[in-house]
Amino acid sequence: MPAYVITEKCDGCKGQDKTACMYICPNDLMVLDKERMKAYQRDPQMCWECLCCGKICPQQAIDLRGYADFVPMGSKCVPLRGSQDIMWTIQFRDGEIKRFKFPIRTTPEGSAQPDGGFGPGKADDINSIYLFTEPDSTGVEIPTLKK
Amino acid sequence: MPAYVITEKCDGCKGQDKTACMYICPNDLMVLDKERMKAYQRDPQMCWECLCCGKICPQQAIDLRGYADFVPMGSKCVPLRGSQDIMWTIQFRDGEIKRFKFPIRTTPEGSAQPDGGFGPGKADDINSIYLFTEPDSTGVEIPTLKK
Amino acid sequence: MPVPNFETVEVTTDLLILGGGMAGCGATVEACHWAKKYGLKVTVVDKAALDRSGAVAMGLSAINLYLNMKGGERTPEDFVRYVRNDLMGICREDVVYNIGRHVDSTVHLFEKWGLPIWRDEEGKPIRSGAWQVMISGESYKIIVAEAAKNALKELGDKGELYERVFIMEPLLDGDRIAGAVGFSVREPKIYVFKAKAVVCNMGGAVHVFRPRSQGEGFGRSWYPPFNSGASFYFTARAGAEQTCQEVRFIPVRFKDAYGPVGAWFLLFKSRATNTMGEEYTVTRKKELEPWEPYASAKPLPANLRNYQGMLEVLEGKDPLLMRTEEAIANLAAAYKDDEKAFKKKMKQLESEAWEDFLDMTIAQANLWAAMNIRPEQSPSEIAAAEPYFIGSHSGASGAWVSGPEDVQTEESKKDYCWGYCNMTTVKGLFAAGDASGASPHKFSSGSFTEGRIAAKSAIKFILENNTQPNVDMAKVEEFKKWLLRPFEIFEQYKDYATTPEVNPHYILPRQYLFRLQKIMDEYAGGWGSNFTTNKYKLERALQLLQWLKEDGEKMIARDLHELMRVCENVQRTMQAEAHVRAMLFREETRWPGYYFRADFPKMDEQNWKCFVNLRWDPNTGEWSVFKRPVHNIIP
Amino acid sequence: MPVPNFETVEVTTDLLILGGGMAGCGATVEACHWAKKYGLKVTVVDKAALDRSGAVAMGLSAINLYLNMKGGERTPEDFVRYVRNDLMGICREDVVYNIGRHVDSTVHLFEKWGLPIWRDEEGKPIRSGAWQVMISGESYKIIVAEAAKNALKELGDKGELYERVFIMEPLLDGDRIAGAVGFSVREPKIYVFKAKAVVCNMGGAVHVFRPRSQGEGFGRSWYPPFNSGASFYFTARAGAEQTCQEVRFIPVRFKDAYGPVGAWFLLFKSRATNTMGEEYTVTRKKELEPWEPYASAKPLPANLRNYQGMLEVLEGKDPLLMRTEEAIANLAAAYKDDEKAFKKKMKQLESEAWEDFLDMTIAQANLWAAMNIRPEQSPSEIAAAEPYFIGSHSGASGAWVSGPEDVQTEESKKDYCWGYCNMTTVKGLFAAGDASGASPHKFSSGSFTEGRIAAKSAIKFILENNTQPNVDMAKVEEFKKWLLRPFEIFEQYKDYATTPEVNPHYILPRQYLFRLQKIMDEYAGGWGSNFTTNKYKLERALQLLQWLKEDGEKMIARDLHELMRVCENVQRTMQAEAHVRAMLFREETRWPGYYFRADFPKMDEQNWKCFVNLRWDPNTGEWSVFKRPVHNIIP
Ligand SMILES: Cc1cc2c(cc1C)N(S(=O)(=O)O)[C@@H]1C(=O)NC(=O)N=C1N2C[C@H](O)[C@H](O)[C@H](O)COP(=O)(O)OP(=O)(O)OC[C@H]1O[C@@H](n2cnc3c(N)ncnc32)[C@H](O)[C@@H]1O
Ligand SMILES: Cc1cc2c(cc1C)N(S(=O)(=O)O)[C@@H]1C(=O)NC(=O)N=C1N2C[C@H](O)[C@H](O)[C@H](O)COP(=O)(O)OP(=O)(O)OC[C@H]1O[C@@H](n2cnc3c(N)ncnc32)[C@H](O)[C@@H]1O
Ligand SMILES: Nc1ncnc2c1ncn2[C@@H]1O[C@H](COP(=O)(O)O)[C@@H](O)[C@H]1O
Ligand SMILES: Nc1ncnc2c1ncn2[C@@H]1O[C@H](COP(=O)(O)O)[C@@H](O)[C@H]1O
Ligand SMILES: Nc1ncnc2c1ncn2[C@@H]1O[C@H](COP(=O)(O)O)[C@@H](O)[C@H]1O
Ligand code: SF4
Ligand code: SF4
Ligand code: SF4
Ligand code: SF4
Ligand code: NA
Repeated sequence: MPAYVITEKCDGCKGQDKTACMYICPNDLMVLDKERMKAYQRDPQMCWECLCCGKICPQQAIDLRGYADFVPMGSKCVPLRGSQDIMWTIQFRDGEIKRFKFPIRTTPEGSAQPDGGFGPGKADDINSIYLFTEPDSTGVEIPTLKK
Repeated sequence: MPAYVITEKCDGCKGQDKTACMYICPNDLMVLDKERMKAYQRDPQMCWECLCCGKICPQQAIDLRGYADFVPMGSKCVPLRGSQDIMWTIQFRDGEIKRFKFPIRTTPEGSAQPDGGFGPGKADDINSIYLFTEPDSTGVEIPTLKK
Repeated sequence: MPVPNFETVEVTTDLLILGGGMAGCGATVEACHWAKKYGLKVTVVDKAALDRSGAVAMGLSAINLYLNMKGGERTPEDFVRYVRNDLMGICREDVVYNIGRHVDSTVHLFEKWGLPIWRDEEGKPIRSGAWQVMISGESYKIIVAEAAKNALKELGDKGELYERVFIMEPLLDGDRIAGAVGFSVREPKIYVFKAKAVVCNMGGAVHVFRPRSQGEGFGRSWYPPFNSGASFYFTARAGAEQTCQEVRFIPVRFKDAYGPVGAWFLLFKSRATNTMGEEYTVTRKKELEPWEPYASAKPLPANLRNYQGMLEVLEGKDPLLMRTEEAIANLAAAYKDDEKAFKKKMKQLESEAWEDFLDMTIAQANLWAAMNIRPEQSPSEIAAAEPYFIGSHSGASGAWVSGPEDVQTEESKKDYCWGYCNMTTVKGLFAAGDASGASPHKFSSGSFTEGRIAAKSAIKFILENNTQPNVDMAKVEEFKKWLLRPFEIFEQYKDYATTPEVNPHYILPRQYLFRLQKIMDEYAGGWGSNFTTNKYKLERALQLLQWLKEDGEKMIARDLHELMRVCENVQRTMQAEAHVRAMLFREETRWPGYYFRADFPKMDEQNWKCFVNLRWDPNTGEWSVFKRPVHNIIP
Repeated sequence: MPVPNFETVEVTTDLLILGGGMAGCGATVEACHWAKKYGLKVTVVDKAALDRSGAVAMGLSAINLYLNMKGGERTPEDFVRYVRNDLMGICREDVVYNIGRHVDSTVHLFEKWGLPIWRDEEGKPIRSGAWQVMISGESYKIIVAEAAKNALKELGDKGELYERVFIMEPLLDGDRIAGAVGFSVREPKIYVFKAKAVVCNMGGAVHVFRPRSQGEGFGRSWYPPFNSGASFYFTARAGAEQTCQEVRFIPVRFKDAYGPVGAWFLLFKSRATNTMGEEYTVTRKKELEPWEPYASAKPLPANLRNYQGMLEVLEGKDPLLMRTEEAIANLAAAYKDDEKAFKKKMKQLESEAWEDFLDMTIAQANLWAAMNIRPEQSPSEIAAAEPYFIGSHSGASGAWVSGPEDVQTEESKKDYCWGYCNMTTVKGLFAAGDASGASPHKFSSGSFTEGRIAAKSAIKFILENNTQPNVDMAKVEEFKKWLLRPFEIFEQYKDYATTPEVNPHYILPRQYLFRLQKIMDEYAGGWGSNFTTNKYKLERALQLLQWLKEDGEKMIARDLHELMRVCENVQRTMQAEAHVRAMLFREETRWPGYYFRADFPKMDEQNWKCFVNLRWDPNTGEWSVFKRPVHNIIP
């Protein structure tokens, strides 16, 4: 189900320098057509259907249409990603709809501190076997080979 | 090696109603771009590489480029089809060139008479087993099941 | 193009010939003779230009069926025995016999028309094999089409040819054929052909299974990609009974470019070996025991040769190699002591080798050149291609037709003969060439011959049923509506999404085709699953095909060319479904090199030495699958 | 776009981190700490945006490596024994041990950063298997990238991040790495990074082999299509020795959409059966005898599980079925007597089943919906995918790196340890994650950990080799010329023919890729040849790859995005060639479910219980392939 852009919904990220979908696609597939101010997917055959684009789009303008090679038509998997959870709406070919909600993170966005609050650990010696934050982050002494 | 049209050589069959290549392609792949007065191959993935187009082109404007999937580049198979013979120029990847000439018909173009000169044969009875020109064209009596 | 404003063109005729390939040209030449005699009108329709349409568009390098009864070489009985063995006991001996006894006439006509048949110094045709003669056949189709077109000309305005008209649906008047509908791929016109009898020869079906090359090489099928199962679809949609729909043909071919192997095995007497130099038809003789007595026949049935090669592949001893270098050396060996003669012979053999491909598979010649392969120096890889539906070569799928009255036994008569020769089970509808089943190995010459047989028979039918059947114009309107839908869907939804090929509201014909082929490859025994299937897979295939058909209603067309692709896909899908149903029904493995039912790995003569026939009911849309007896007519 | 007018941007740094995936983010977090301490500069470069780059872009549903030493669950020694068995005796025990002892630290950091790890009521992490813990990992990569970016921020202007810069070639100063060159896919800029040390973590290689879906589904690889072998290419082009290049990984996955199976086998305790209901890992136990003692290990090595499934396919008893309906029923059975509890349990299981795919393979969830599959009601088909090169999962290909000094025996030391931990055989060039070989089963957490190890070690290297190596700008000019060629060829020839994609003077990157994949599939043991190869095929592959490389000089680019495709193809091709050479060298079959050397069908402990290493010489362009000993370090 390569990602596609719903014409009506896309506003080209309001003419910003780079659009959210272009910014995020790990395979560099999203492009802004500056004349129309609409994004488009330039190479469906290379789409991983990771939906990184869809999750980030502020307009909910991106959807998936299952790979034509092997996916019967008519289903949908639509995410709504918040700051703590993601909510999925799944539509079956036969019309049934299911919804699922899963947590995505336990901390506020942006708050990840490199040392995780463990502090630098014994990492003052570049020659030691300790990595940054160890052994505090490990919770036990770092073992070595018993010879 | 889908067929392609060499831009410079094609003259759009001089603006005739239908071009030779459009007329002949058994898979309906050749199209005349009326603005440029140049033909183009519209769907390389469906080309049989039969070269019907190339053999008929009055301008020698059609060539083959071996299927990108599996044909190393650089070879050529160029026909020159006359009224009695066809002459092939084969160019190997390594540069060697070979030429072959084969007969294509033993009679003048247009001369094929349906009865082949055998006459109608015994084909006066719609209920008989004889086909038109038989048994003269067969050269022997038409056998039936020995019961 | 926007939604086309189709004009409806009505054409009324006596005999309608659908397809102007080998069988269609045969039908035309024959029909014109009788039509002239009886004042009837003949109309020929083809999706392409007759000069280069169908399987022989590129040319051929051999005529694969010639008896030379005149020269005392073979008899129709010999031919029946050969075909029967090659198809593991199952063929319509009456139909095969009939083609055999008439084919020499056809070949002699070809030669008169100008087809260069190779002859030796005494004028004897140069045979490659027992049934085959070599030709310089680059212009084979042009020559044959010329005779057909000249025949039509002799009818004046009672001889009509429509090229670039794609035929889709049959028109019926009760249980009798009434004509056909199609459309022009050049102008927005729907054609309604009304006829008293119809001969269907629109070739076999290609691109039902996934080909080995999936990118640009997709078009490089061995059999032409433009034969999309129109014959099957047309006759089946008319309700005609079908036979041998499980008997696909899998050709072993030069790898990738699909150059045929016949000339190499027969003319050049080449061996094929695995990578260890073993000649697998010799080393794997014992593995064919479950398929006796056919495994002891000479020549070994094509599917069993395939099977032996496939066993090599399963064991990883492939690629199989056509030992062209060895074969040429052997043939030139006799001239070794005379340097000049040797050189001349080598030149001749080289030229023959190249002509074989340049006459019928240019892509293979180009692949040789691209890979610096010189056949006198190095071997070439060969491999099993993908499955094809082609009743004229070494497969047998096609319509169930009435056989000749004089070639029946007491028992065969009631099952095989219901009046007009080569008439299907639908009144007035005839089939020939790839369209007609259970009579393989007719090839180009036999197909032309069968076209003649069918046409003569159709004229007889017209004379004895000389009324113009009624055509229900409501059906035509329905068809028109159906043809417009692909354009309308596109117009309605094209702006919905910004990437034209990804849209939840429609599917492109090429995308549909990929989906069809993947289903067939994986569930119905394509190359990707080692030509192996089982009940689970076949039933799953039916489910997947059902969804595909539903989604097919969302195929779009943006011009008439693409509309043709939509229709071709619909044809292929029905062929696919028939194939799956037939394989599912036959609970044995009879043609192991064509397909393997892993859950019934053995042949079962007791229960399955019979035809598997099927029929789609135009009134209910239901399929039925059933057995028909094999009658032994020729000892 | 016309031929771009590339601007050359020079960036001088101390530590250059190539790739900001799992290992790259680990390297960044670690490096920043030490860089701050020593006043060094750290530069991170990625072709994409760190938030969603690499294999974890979509998220993951499990952390597949966690020892929980703190909780007393597993030791690094256990881990080595597990990995060693799973890879049929062949792994770098020192490197594996090193990752194992540090991985818990990483996982604990992840959790602190906000990654939701499933925990039971007592707070114990919920394990699916012995090594795996379940997570709600939709935002896994975002969280990890956040930590890395925050770490860079702490360096002020000594922490730099370049996104959308594609890295291609290494720069060398004699036998020491000096930096890297690449280009922006957004603006016409060539980047020259000059560094004292480089950590390479640009992931594994996908799309070297033909995927099962060839149309639109081409992009649906299990591993991401945007990992094109940059790590292999970069380190190999620098002259770094490579190991286990024959040890591809073939994942068994849910059919077509490639949903992973781990959660089903481990968390849901599902069985997989053939269509006859037979559990093939049980019924085919005996067939593994040639691969003892590894075949008796628990868990059974991944490749042997694959192999048993492949035998089912060869016999036509497939598709294999993941019995999700049975597994869920079993898990819910305990609640049967309490209707409410049962319903609740069923809801929970259903939700977990969907989350598994929605967290990391949305396409599979969509396929379920499209096929009306509800896992609690019906089983799903599973199948072996195509081969991948990925040293972090269950394959082992990657650079040969120096191991930790304290984890060596007397014998191992001289072969495995040449100074800096995770340094390749090129001075100053380090590798981690998929880039580093012979240490599989590290997965996301282990890759991050290895990145940390490599980064710390690289900082140490910089401190001890604190000079800026010389960069030969002539090499940069050469690279620029090479980058311009695809544009120039297009400009020169674009008007030669009227169909843009068929032109004798050039080849499109997508066409090239199809050709590469067909070669690999057919000659190097892809799915299309039942993962089987032999000497003939491998040698033929080398010839075909040689021609491909020559023709690769005719690839065109019409914009920077397409230029990236050109470069990716060149990377994949070198990976392909290394793979073929390694398989050709190893004359045995050790990992039968990964590939089968049909000409050496057995394992040969005597001669081949060793690493196959290879090296491409940057000076001569020659390959050498050779053995390296396997040292047993952990009892
Ligand atoms: C493709 C091919 C075929 C052969 C071979 C090599 C190759 C590379 N070999 S070797 O391998 O053994 O080498 C042969 C050989 O050397 N010698 C031989 O005698 N026969 C060979 N064949 C087989 C014969 O060609 C075959 O048996 C006959 O051609 C069959 O005749 P027929 O059944 O008439 O099919 P056709 O393809 O010729 O004609 C079909 C016509 O129908 C038209 N058509 C199709 N759909 C239509 C539609 N919807 N509407 C309107 N028209 C619509 C087509 O345009 C065509 O005109
Ligand atoms: C795709 C995938 C992967 C996994 C799984 C399921 C699926 C669907 N499963 S399960 O199957 O078991 O279910 C896992 C799981 O649940 N749990 C787990 O721990 N690991 C799993 N993996 C494996 C891990 O993801 C894997 O081990 C690690 O990610 C490996 O880390 P690393 O070696 O760093 O690779 P990367 O892909 O994360 O990052 C590579 C980076 O390099 C960049 N890059 C690449 N080429 C570049 C170039 N030329 N120039 C510049 N940058 C350039 C990339 O953009 C990326 O940032
Ligand atoms: N090995 C063989 N033995 C006998 N006949 C063959 C063999 N190979 C091909 N033929 C016949 O040669 C003709 C052309 O074959 P092909 O090139 O395979 O289409 C057909 O009549 C085949 O049946
Ligand atoms: N596959 C198809 N499905 C439905 N209609 C078709 C199909 N192919 C052609 N048609 C045309 O559409 C009309 C309606 O078809 P049906 O619904 O099958 O009666 C028929 O009369 C046909 O002319
Ligand atoms: N049948 C199995 N037995 C043991 N471990 C498995 C099995 N299947 C998958 N795994 C492990 O589960 C994790 C995820 O596997 P996968 O989903 O196949 O990538 C990896 O650590 C695998 O090694
Ligand atoms: S992120 Fe959404 S709104 Fe912004 S350009 Fe992309 S599709 Fe349009
Ligand atoms: S689904 Fe993923 S690969 Fe496809 S366009 Fe969106 S971000 Fe790119
Ligand atoms: S036949 Fe030749 S000259 Fe005529 S339009 Fe076609 S390519 Fe051009
Ligand atoms: S080579 Fe044949 S199929 Fe291809 S364009 Fe020319 S005529 Fe058409
Ligand atoms: Na296969």
